[in-house]
Amino acid sequence: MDTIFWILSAITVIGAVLAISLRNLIHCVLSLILFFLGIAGHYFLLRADFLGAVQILIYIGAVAVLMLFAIMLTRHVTGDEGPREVLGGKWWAGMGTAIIIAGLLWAIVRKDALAQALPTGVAATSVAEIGKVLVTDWVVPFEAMAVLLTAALIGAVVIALEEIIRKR
Amino acid sequence: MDHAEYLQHLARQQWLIPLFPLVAAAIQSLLKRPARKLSAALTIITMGLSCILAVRALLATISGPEGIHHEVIRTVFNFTWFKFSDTSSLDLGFILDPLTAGMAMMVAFVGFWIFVNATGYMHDDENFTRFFCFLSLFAASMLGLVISNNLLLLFMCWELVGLCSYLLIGFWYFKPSAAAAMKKAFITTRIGDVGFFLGILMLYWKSGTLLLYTHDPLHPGALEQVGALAQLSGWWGLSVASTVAFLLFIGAMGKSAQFPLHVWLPDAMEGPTPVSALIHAATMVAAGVFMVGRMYPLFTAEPNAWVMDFVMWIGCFTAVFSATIAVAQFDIKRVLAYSTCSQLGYMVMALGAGSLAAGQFHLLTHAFFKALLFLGAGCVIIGTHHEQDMRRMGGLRKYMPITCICYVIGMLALSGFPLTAGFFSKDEILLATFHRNKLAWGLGTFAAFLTALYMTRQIFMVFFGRWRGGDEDPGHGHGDKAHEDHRHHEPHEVPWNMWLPIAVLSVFALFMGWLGTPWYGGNLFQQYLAPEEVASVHSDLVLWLSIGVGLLGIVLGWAIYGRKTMEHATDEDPLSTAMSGLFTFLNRKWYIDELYEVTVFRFTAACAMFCRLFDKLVVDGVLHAITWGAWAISQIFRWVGDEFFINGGFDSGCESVRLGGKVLAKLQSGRVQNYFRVLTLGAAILLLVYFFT
Amino acid sequence: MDQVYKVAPQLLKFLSHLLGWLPWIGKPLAAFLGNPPAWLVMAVAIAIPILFVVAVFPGIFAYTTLVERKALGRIQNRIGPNRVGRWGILQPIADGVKLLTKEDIVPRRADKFVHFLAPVIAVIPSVLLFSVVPVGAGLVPVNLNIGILFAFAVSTASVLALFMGGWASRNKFSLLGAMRAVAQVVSYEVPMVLAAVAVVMVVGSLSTLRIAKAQSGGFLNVTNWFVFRPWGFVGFVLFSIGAMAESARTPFDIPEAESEIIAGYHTEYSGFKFALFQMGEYLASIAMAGITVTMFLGGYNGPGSGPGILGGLISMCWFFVKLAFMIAVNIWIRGTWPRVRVDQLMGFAWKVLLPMSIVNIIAVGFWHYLTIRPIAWLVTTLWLVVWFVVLSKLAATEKFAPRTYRYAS
Amino acid sequence: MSIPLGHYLMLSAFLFAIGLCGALSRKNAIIVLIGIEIMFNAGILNLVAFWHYKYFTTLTAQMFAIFAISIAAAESAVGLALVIAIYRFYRSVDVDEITSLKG
Repeated sequence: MDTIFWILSAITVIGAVLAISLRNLIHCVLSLILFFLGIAGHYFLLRADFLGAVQILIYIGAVAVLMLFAIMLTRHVTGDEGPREVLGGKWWAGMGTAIIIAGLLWAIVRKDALAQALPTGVAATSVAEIGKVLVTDWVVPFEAMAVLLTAALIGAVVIALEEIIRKR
Repeated sequence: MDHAEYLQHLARQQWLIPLFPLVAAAIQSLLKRPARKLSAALTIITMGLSCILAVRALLATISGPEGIHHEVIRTVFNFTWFKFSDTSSLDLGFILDPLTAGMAMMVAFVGFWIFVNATGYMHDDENFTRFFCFLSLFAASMLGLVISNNLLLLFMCWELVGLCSYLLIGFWYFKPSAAAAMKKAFITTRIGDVGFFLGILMLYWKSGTLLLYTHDPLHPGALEQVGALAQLSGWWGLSVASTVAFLLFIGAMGKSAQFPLHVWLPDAMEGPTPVSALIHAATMVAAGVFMVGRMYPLFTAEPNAWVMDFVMWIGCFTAVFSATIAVAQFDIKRVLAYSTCSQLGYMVMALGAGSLAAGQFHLLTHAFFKALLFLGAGCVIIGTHHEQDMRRMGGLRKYMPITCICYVIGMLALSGFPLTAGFFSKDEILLATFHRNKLAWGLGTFAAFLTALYMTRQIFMVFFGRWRGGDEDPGHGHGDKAHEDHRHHEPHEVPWNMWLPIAVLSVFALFMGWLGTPWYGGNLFQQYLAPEEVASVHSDLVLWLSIGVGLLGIVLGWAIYGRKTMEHATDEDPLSTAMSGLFTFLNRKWYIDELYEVTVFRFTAACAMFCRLFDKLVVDGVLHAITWGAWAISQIFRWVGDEFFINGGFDSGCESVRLGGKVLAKLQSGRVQNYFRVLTLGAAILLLVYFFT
Repeated sequence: MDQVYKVAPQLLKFLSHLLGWLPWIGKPLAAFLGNPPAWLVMAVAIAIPILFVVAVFPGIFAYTTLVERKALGRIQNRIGPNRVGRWGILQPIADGVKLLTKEDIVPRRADKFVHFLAPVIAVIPSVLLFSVVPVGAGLVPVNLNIGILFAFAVSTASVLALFMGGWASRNKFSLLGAMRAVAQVVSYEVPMVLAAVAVVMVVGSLSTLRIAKAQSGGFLNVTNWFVFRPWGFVGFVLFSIGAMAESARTPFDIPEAESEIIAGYHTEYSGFKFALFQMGEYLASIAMAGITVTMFLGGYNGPGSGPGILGGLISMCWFFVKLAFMIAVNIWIRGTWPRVRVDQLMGFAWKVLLPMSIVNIIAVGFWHYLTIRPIAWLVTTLWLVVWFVVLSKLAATEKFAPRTYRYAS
Repeated sequence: MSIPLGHYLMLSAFLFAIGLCGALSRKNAIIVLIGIEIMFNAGILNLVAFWHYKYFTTLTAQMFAIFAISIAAAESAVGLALVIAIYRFYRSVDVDEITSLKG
């Protein structure tokens, strides 16, 4: 199990690093997919099966595909006229801040006694339970989420359609 | 379920009464313009449902299984809206007591018939759906106001009522006069609302709650603490209770159009006539009087405070003042508008004289016959193709018989003709005032005389004599220019959905007063609403005098206007020929608007002028003096030498400021990522702080 | 898995009996296998389903191509392949050899890495799909409690392969095909998932095994199949259409429409990469057929199926018979239907299938709460029929009428 | 499993930093969005890890994760629509060139 953790972590970190550093946008998104897969693997490892499946379904099936579409709609189709820089002109700013943040988080995590905790038990959550909780205890956030998603959907369509409407 | 539980159940369901129109308004706001029938049906049906609920509540407060109640049945249902902390929370509540039940029934019932009439009146309007949406919202907010057991909830609905009146008065917002009227109504009532809000704040500050009744000795409601509040001393030499009452009354003055703040009400005639009916009878102006009635314990808490006298005199003055104006108006709706002002003055006077029952009773009866009169006026306006000038009417008796009969009934009720609704309620008021203050009573009686006079004048001008609609324009008429081509058409009777409401209302205008007669074992209405009040001692003088002046007014009106009716639209008013100066004075509404123009407006302008002068003379003078001094000193310095320091210093100072501005402007780079970077740095600093502490 | 754990030692024992006859190595091997260590049992238990999936389904794929070619030939009044072996029975092997030995051409300006990766990725989700298809009573490679969700999650990943292939080829037809494929798959995914939701609502579980089990019983193990319920029938139709579109088969094969964009996203593929793409597509189509069978056609249930060795074998037979039936129907539709036009395709998914699937979910609600069966039947059927009529009226943009001849008659 | 909770926390901290770096330093708006998605995922991973190690008896953390994923999906949909709209207007998705709000 430990090995699996290290492999998955390597996949996620490599995927993430590639996703933000590659020149070609499509390659970036493909690495992002690798990253998403690693995260999904982590969820399976942590016994959150449902979340893992949801991660794949939503992130790979929807978000990544959406990004590919966005790239297709905003770049020349072949996509190779990507940014000339590997990391943008102000890479040092981003890098520096990120390193500071990572270092600080790392230090805080190290210092905290909680970090040494090992799993005290294993919980296998069934989907049925999640479903039940979703429509009883969490029904209001659930409905709110439904409204939010609908609003986001309509909003996205309207934003993207704007020009066509103006032309009419 | 025993009766107490049933009442509790009803109180818990009070919110359903405003809910129906509110839902209707919500649905209508989504409807498309052509959905006229659906919209009207929604409004009317939901109002009918509310009316049924209101009647159910009313019946439960009147009698239980043991027969008629002999004390006030007051049931409340309170709940926590949200908590500020563990100890303090904001509670809202609904109330069911005779005041609420009677008022809700009146609002729902009268509103229902007004809505029916509006389907006819607005038949040709293209914004029919919007109109009914506003109407529903108006009714909902008024019903919400009536049932609320919390001053804040009441205030919210109060403001909603104001908003709806704003929207509806300006419904034809493309007319400049309507746009001006809507603003005027909103701003004038807002002046009163300042007082109201101060009153609410003070009440919350002193009593710690905004709930009116709780029936809980541990957490008494605001009105259950009046005894304690009357002991605390407030402002202007009053107790807290009276101070709050005074502040609240200022709000009521704005809403119920009492004397200094009455100016919006006549201008509100710019709205469609059903709106006028709604504002004048059931909702807007009634809200003020109702609120005073609701908070009445505060007013009576300190028996010898001047607040009650203030209330009475304001009411009394408004009653006489508006009645005199009404005598000299030519616009059919404007006469009614001033008459409303005057009748509201009556109600306020009754409240000030210490009789809650009389004031509220007049509020109820007045609602019926004033709605009747306004809807009748609407019928006349429709029947004469949008003519509002009474000089261009006449002889409508022959063309519009049903409207004429109903209108005459409404006029008799308003004039206090014996045995009609207005007679009994007005009599109660005069009786109560008689025992309080003889002068106020005298003025009230005079106002009653004037009421009879101007109503008779109106009847004779509108319904009798010759049809003058074909005549040329009398000059300053208020006719709608858009309907110029309808001018020469004959008037006609209105369709059934317009005359049916006034017919129904006229039945009530005739017989409703019998609830309040003192003749069979005491005043039923007073026993229902305020049994603890001591009934005013009956006085033959008051009774006969009020009958007398009413009849006198009618006879005089007949003598002046009926014996020889107007022949032409250009004819002068007989009163005008007799007393032209006075008549013009009254016709111009005592020059109140002009007075405001020369006082309030001038005062504001003068203040501004003064400020400008102050700025110019004092501030600038001081500055100039300083400058001259500085110049002199600098001359000295210059002559002393050291030009280098001063010049150089100033230059570099300016330069550094400019540079600083430039640098700071760079922060606003318009680049998202820069902001993001700063944000991240901030987060990093926070983390650092967390790490080292 | 549990069953496999039971089977694995027996299999090993059987092997030990077999191998016991070998000279000088036989005895110790037999002893070792007769009393195997735990890791061996586990390894065998894990290997069995993998071997099964890897061996059986590609075999089915190979012969599906043959059957398809033959059947299409017959539909088009040809004979079809008949040269390699009797009735062309060795044709798939010949095809495989040919494709393996062909030159692998990569366009010069193509993105080589992605170009290589795409066909590999195309196969993986298709094979993974089989891991949740129960092929017999209690026989499922992996009994996940989120089986159906897993299947959908995995099948979405196949979009990526199409996209990568189309994009990496640096060819406008490829890219057009890829864009079409992505749009189509994403759109048809939605009604398909919603059609599956109806079944999940009734069964109360996402596990494919539980879903199959819920359809057993009734007359001859047949009458409880979900396809024999009003909502199940509608769901079956919706799901089949969605599955067909998802695996880009005619009439939904516009991503690779020959007459418009050559071969779509795999225009620039040749040799074994092309074979992998084909394989991925066919495997996905077969796996989707398997899931359709599991969800609506009773899965492995049929007369005689049940627990135990014999019942299990019969149930396996039933499953594969049904799978063959679905494949045959697919081929039949492919041979007889014209291609959907590209503008009609999306409209059909969003304006007909999506509302219909939501209506179907509501129908399941009726079915659940109306406990008196005849009434439930009546209400759900009426509800679905009314909506079907309404939606088809709304969706019809053109009126169909007998053709009128202007000059000929 | 002998991996302590801290490993997961550190992993998610690193991922967060990587996403941050991408969002801060790249010019392309889509890569900025990618960075934000990475940060989102790091956060959710944290939630799930805490759930597994500490609060596995309740479903609250999973609910949070589900809602967070949904919100992230909505966010990316709107964000990408904005990117497309911006591209139509500026003919560029370079965040350094979109400076109409410069003060």
